[in-house]
Amino acid sequence: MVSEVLFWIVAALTVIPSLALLFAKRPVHIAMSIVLVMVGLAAAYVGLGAPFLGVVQIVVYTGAVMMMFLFVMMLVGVDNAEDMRETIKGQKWIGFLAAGGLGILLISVIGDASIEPRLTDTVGNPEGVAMILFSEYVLVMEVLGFLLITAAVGALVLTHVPRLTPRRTQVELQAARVLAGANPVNKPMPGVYARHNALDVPALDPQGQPIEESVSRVLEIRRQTQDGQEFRAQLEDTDNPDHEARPHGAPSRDADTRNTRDGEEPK
Amino acid sequence: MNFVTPEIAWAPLTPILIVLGAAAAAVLIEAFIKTPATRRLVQLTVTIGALAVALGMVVVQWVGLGDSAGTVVMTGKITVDAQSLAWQAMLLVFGILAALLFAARTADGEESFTSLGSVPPGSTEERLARRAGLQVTEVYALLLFAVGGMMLFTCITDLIFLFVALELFSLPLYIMVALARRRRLLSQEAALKYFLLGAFSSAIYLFGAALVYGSTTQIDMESIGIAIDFIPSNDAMLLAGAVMVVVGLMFKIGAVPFHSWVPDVYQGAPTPVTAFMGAATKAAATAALVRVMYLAFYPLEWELSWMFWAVAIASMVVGTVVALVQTDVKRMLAYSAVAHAGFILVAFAGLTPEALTALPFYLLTYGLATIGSFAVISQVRERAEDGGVAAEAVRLGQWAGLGRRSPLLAGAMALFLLSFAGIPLTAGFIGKFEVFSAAVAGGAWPLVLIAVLASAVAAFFYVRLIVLMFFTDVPEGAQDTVAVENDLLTRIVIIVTAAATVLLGIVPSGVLNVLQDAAVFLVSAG
Amino acid sequence: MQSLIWLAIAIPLASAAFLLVAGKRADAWGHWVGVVASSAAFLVGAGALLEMLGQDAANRATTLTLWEFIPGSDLNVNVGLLVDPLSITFVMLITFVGTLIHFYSVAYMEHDVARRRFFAYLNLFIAAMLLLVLADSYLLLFFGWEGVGLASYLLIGFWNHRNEYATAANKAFVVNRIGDIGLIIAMGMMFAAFGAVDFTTVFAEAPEASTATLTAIGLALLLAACGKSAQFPLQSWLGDAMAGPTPVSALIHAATMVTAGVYLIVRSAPIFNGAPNAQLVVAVVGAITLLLGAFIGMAKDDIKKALAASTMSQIGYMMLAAGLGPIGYAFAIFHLLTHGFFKAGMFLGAGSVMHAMNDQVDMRRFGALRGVMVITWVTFGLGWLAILGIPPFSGYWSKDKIIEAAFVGEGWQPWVLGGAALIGAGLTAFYMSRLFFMTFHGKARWTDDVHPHESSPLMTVPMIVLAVGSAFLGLFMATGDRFTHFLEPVTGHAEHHDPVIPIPVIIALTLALVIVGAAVAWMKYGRADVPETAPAGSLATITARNDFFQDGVNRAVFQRPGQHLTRTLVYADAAIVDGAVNKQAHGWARLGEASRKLQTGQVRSYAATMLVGVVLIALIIVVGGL
Amino acid sequence: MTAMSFVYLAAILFAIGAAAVLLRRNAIVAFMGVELMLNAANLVLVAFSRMYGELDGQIMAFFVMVVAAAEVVVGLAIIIALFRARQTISLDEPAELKG
Repeated sequence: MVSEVLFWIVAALTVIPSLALLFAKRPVHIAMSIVLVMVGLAAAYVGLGAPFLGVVQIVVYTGAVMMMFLFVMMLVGVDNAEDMRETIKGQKWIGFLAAGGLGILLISVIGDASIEPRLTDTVGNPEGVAMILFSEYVLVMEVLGFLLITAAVGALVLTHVPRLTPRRTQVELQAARVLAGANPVNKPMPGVYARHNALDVPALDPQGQPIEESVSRVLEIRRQTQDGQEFRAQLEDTDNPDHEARPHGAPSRDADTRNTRDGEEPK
Repeated sequence: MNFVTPEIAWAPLTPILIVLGAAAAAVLIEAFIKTPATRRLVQLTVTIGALAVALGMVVVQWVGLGDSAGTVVMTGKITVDAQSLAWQAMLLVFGILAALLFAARTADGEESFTSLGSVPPGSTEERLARRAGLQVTEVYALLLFAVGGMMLFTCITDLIFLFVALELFSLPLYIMVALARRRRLLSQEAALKYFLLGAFSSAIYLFGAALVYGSTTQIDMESIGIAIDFIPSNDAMLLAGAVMVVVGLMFKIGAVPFHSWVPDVYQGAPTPVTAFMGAATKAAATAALVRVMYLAFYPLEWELSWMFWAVAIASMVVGTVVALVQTDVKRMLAYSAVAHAGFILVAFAGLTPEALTALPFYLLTYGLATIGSFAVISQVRERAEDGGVAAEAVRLGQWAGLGRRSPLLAGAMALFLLSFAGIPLTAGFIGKFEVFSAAVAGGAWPLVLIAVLASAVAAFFYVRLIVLMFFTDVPEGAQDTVAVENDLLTRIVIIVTAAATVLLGIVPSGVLNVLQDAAVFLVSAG
Repeated sequence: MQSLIWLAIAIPLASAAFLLVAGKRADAWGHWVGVVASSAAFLVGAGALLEMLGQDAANRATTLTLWEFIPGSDLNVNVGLLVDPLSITFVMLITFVGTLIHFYSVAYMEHDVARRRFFAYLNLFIAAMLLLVLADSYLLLFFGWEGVGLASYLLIGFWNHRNEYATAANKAFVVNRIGDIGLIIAMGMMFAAFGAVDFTTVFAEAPEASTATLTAIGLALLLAACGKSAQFPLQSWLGDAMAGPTPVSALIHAATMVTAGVYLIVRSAPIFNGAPNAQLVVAVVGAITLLLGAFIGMAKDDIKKALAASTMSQIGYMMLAAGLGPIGYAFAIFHLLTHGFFKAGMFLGAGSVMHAMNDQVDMRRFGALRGVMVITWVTFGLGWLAILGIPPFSGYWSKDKIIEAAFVGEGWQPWVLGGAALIGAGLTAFYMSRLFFMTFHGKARWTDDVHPHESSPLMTVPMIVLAVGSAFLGLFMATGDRFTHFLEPVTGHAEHHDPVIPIPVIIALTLALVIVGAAVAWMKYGRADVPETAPAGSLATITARNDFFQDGVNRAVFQRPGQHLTRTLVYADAAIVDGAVNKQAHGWARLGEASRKLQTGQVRSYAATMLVGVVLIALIIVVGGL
Repeated sequence: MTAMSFVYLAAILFAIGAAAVLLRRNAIVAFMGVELMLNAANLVLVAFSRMYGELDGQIMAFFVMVVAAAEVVVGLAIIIALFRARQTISLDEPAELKG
């Protein structure tokens, strides 16, 4: 005999969440409801004397299958709410009628059956299941192995993208970048020479001009950068009093250093 | 509880083990051979070799049978008897022919399968993959899994094991359907539909099996058959369960109203896959249905006969009538397949012993013509703007004047169509004759009458294609839009199937006599 | 050799397949393969004949079961061959004449690019025709029957790049299908009445069947025979069939295939013997056709069409004889045999003339060819004498017997049938002499560009052989009623009956009419000048020239309704092929369109279909099972 | 209360699962409906196994779980491939094969 309380708990725990399949909008909610159903079923199995199956149910369904569903949902966009309006004419009616008919039919045929429960104490235990599994059903087990291989191969064929372009070394990457006209040296960090360590302050070049691209593009798009000119002014004020004398666009200090390196005497 | 080492007669399972073992080996080959071209060659060799050796083993078993009906491999689970050996041999033949079609390439060196199944159609990655010469050689492994599953399907005597085997051959098919090289969006759509409906139907099958288990406490077919004798046959739960089990199998056969997947999947799948599943799935499902009906539900013959009549008539009528208005060759043949599902179910009337000969023969003739005709379809291609070969030319109009372009190819196609139509001197005629005689022996002559009428109407659309090929001129300005391929492997398949279709039409007695010996089930219990 | 007779079918069939598959490689020598295959079939047949002659007259029928077609059912259909005097006669005729024509064709088709294909079809024809005559059941005969139809279709349309030739081929095809329906119906009735279609069972049980059944079967068989043998009212295709190459006309449309109808009637003798009414219809059809053919022959200027009309008329004689019952069967076959020789010879002669005249067929542009084509003239002349029935040439021995037999009987029948046969003989003499004189005698009316010359030996030798046959075969066979006795085990022994007019009188009358006919022809076409364009002519001439408006009648009776039917079909077809929904498509198509809508492409609808199906079926079965 | 009541419960769950396949446009949700149907069948097997006091039903249910897991792998792979091509997993969207 089965505990009545257990039955009603299981019934509530399975039927109510499973209705989410029909009425909930967000797939994630549905998946979580189905997880509940699976747990409910696991409880039912334990109550029906199949503890091994109960555990397997939790491990396989809630642990693996439903999590896989959730993963795929995340891949395809986790918060897509479904528009519940029916697009196929009459489908809603047909669906409810057919499914309802199926339910009524099944319940009535089950009700019609006259099955006397045999009162035996044999309940499922892992040892008993294992005994039968590996004697009577050993062939099925082996075929299941092939089935799992097939599933794995299938999943790989349909989802695995191998490397299609050859992997490039750092040297090649660098060469390609230079060929494309990129700056060979590192970009300055934001705030360099600007006497500021905030991310939104552009670095200053040796002339003291702000380098706008040293600030993250994200900030730029959000218009959250500071004005570089402002920090330039600070520089002029404090550090380089004779800077004023140099007109805009005059030979930079860069040129000076190069000359120096070339061996000429600085002024 | 002491563990009893199971007694398994392994020998009769050798063909299946060879095929499944080769499938596992094929997966390993995928991992170890890197060059696609070499891999293709090795896979093809392994596949055909394994299937051929398995076929040889089946023949050895057959010869070894002698007067015995077969061997119980494992009580209540698998029984290899003459009937299942006949089906297995047929499936292996289909498998070999399909493997040849799988490996076929166009003049441009293009296969039927996409170069990479995981990237979106038309994307840069797809182009890169194509340029890199990638090939989905996993299809050979999948083919072997499918053939192995189908072979198991024919000899299993346990409803749950049957479910496992059903999935074992269905999963590879779902995947292969999605792998067409051209028109991949259609191919993926077909795979999704096939998968969803397939899973739906196997759930129905499973619930039915559970109900049958509930009402008989048995799950192996013979014990179910015996148990049914001891319970009132109007046990509603048993009947509902039996109906649901049969529905699951009829889905695979493609009978109305469980046929909706057939046209879409036949059209969308890569043509070699269509050829394979058109022939082999139907055969395997029929084999299983025969076993289920003759072993498990034999006592329910009267109750279930209504279902068989209704479904057979609906299939013949719907298949024929809708095929009349099709404009796509593959789709037309798909609806013809639905009609043929009806003809197959006709033979189940009365569950006569004659049907045990008629059905394998019918499925053999139908399968050969199916593989042959789809092989022909794979050879008729559209020509792209730049003169290269493009996708298959499946619009009916594109077949006009094919008889002028390629008389032999068109002639072979005409032969297959005539065989579908059941015209004398083709294998299809003998097949229909046998099936109808079996039904008449079962007392179902009104059903046979409808079947004969349906085949008469069906002849119209087959002949229409023949007329189109031979007596219609190529439309003006369309001379260069169709290219006829000339692939060696495909030609071999076409020649073999055409020769078999003619031979079975003229000298069927040899095969029929063999199948008459196969018309026995090994009944172990009772 | 009798047990190897299947080789006679298999060798040409294999050769045909080989030639079709071999492709261009075999263009240079393929035709010789065809010739060898045909000769081999002849040798096999000759061997079987010799073996048969060594046996007792009573034991000359051998049934050879090749294989079981469909084993293990109530309906035991086997594939077997029947070798008996009747079939071996046909085997000899087909292979002998066929082989000669193969040789002839090597030269005749020399300049045709598709010669290899031509020989493949010829071999196919030989195989199918042998299957037809050697079959031991109506079903197998039917396959041969369809096979010769196919070969004939392919050969008539051999030059199908010319539109009217393709049309001729289609016409022959359609008319033959009408005949085939007769054979199918006959087989269906045999199944219903006797439960079998093999000759042994059917003929054994025929005497017990009711007259009505036998009459119905007989009439259905007659319909089949009319289609194949171009008998009234299905004769119209034969003239057009002359579009095929001339060797084809000689082999298929003169010597062998068109006589298959006669074979069918004679083979079915046990059925017709029990159905006097059906026999009478056969005889009447024969009489009508023989006169009709003769009239048409008188007015045709196309040499091949005139010969075709003559063929029709001569087969009319055979049908008439076959309709007379046991006294006529042997003569029908006898005439068929002699006719096969002289008509094939004359067709080959006509081909030779056409070769010389740049493929012209208008006799009004011939004349005075005697001088330039001596061999052709002599061989054609022998054939001419034979068909006229001048003793001692072949035709006399066979045709005269038919006329005599036609006069046997009671009431109005002998007078009508005999009279028709008698008049036919006179008409035959006229139109054949007309043809002969217009072609070989009189003044040369050649167009400027032709330079007639004798044909090569490869063509003339077969003509000479056939001419020898035309001259002496009849005498040889008729001596001591040799042939009649040979056929007796099959056709049955005929009681001797006296005709209503004494035999010498019949012979005299016939000869007189023949001489008158020939003389008139000589006056009009031999001595007098023949205008180069046909005169307007009387109503009768026009009627005859237009085949008695047969085409018009056919058009009105068969073609129009048929066309409407096909046009609707074609229209529906076009609409469907073009993807447009055809508003007027008939029931099936509309039903199809409607059901097609159910296939919406929506997978959820499919699932709904399935689920509704499951629920309904389960509901019905569960409720029904309660 | 016997284990039979669980069979009724399974019938209801089976019907709900079937309805989800018919009514939900999201391929993943429809697929979860199929999973629910399989679980309902499992519940029937286990319930009968309890009623008959034998283990066969439990073992069958165990097989079904493994099969279902394999099926899920393939099904989700197909859905992902379709999503990559079409950027949607609606069942209504791919409907070019029809008629």
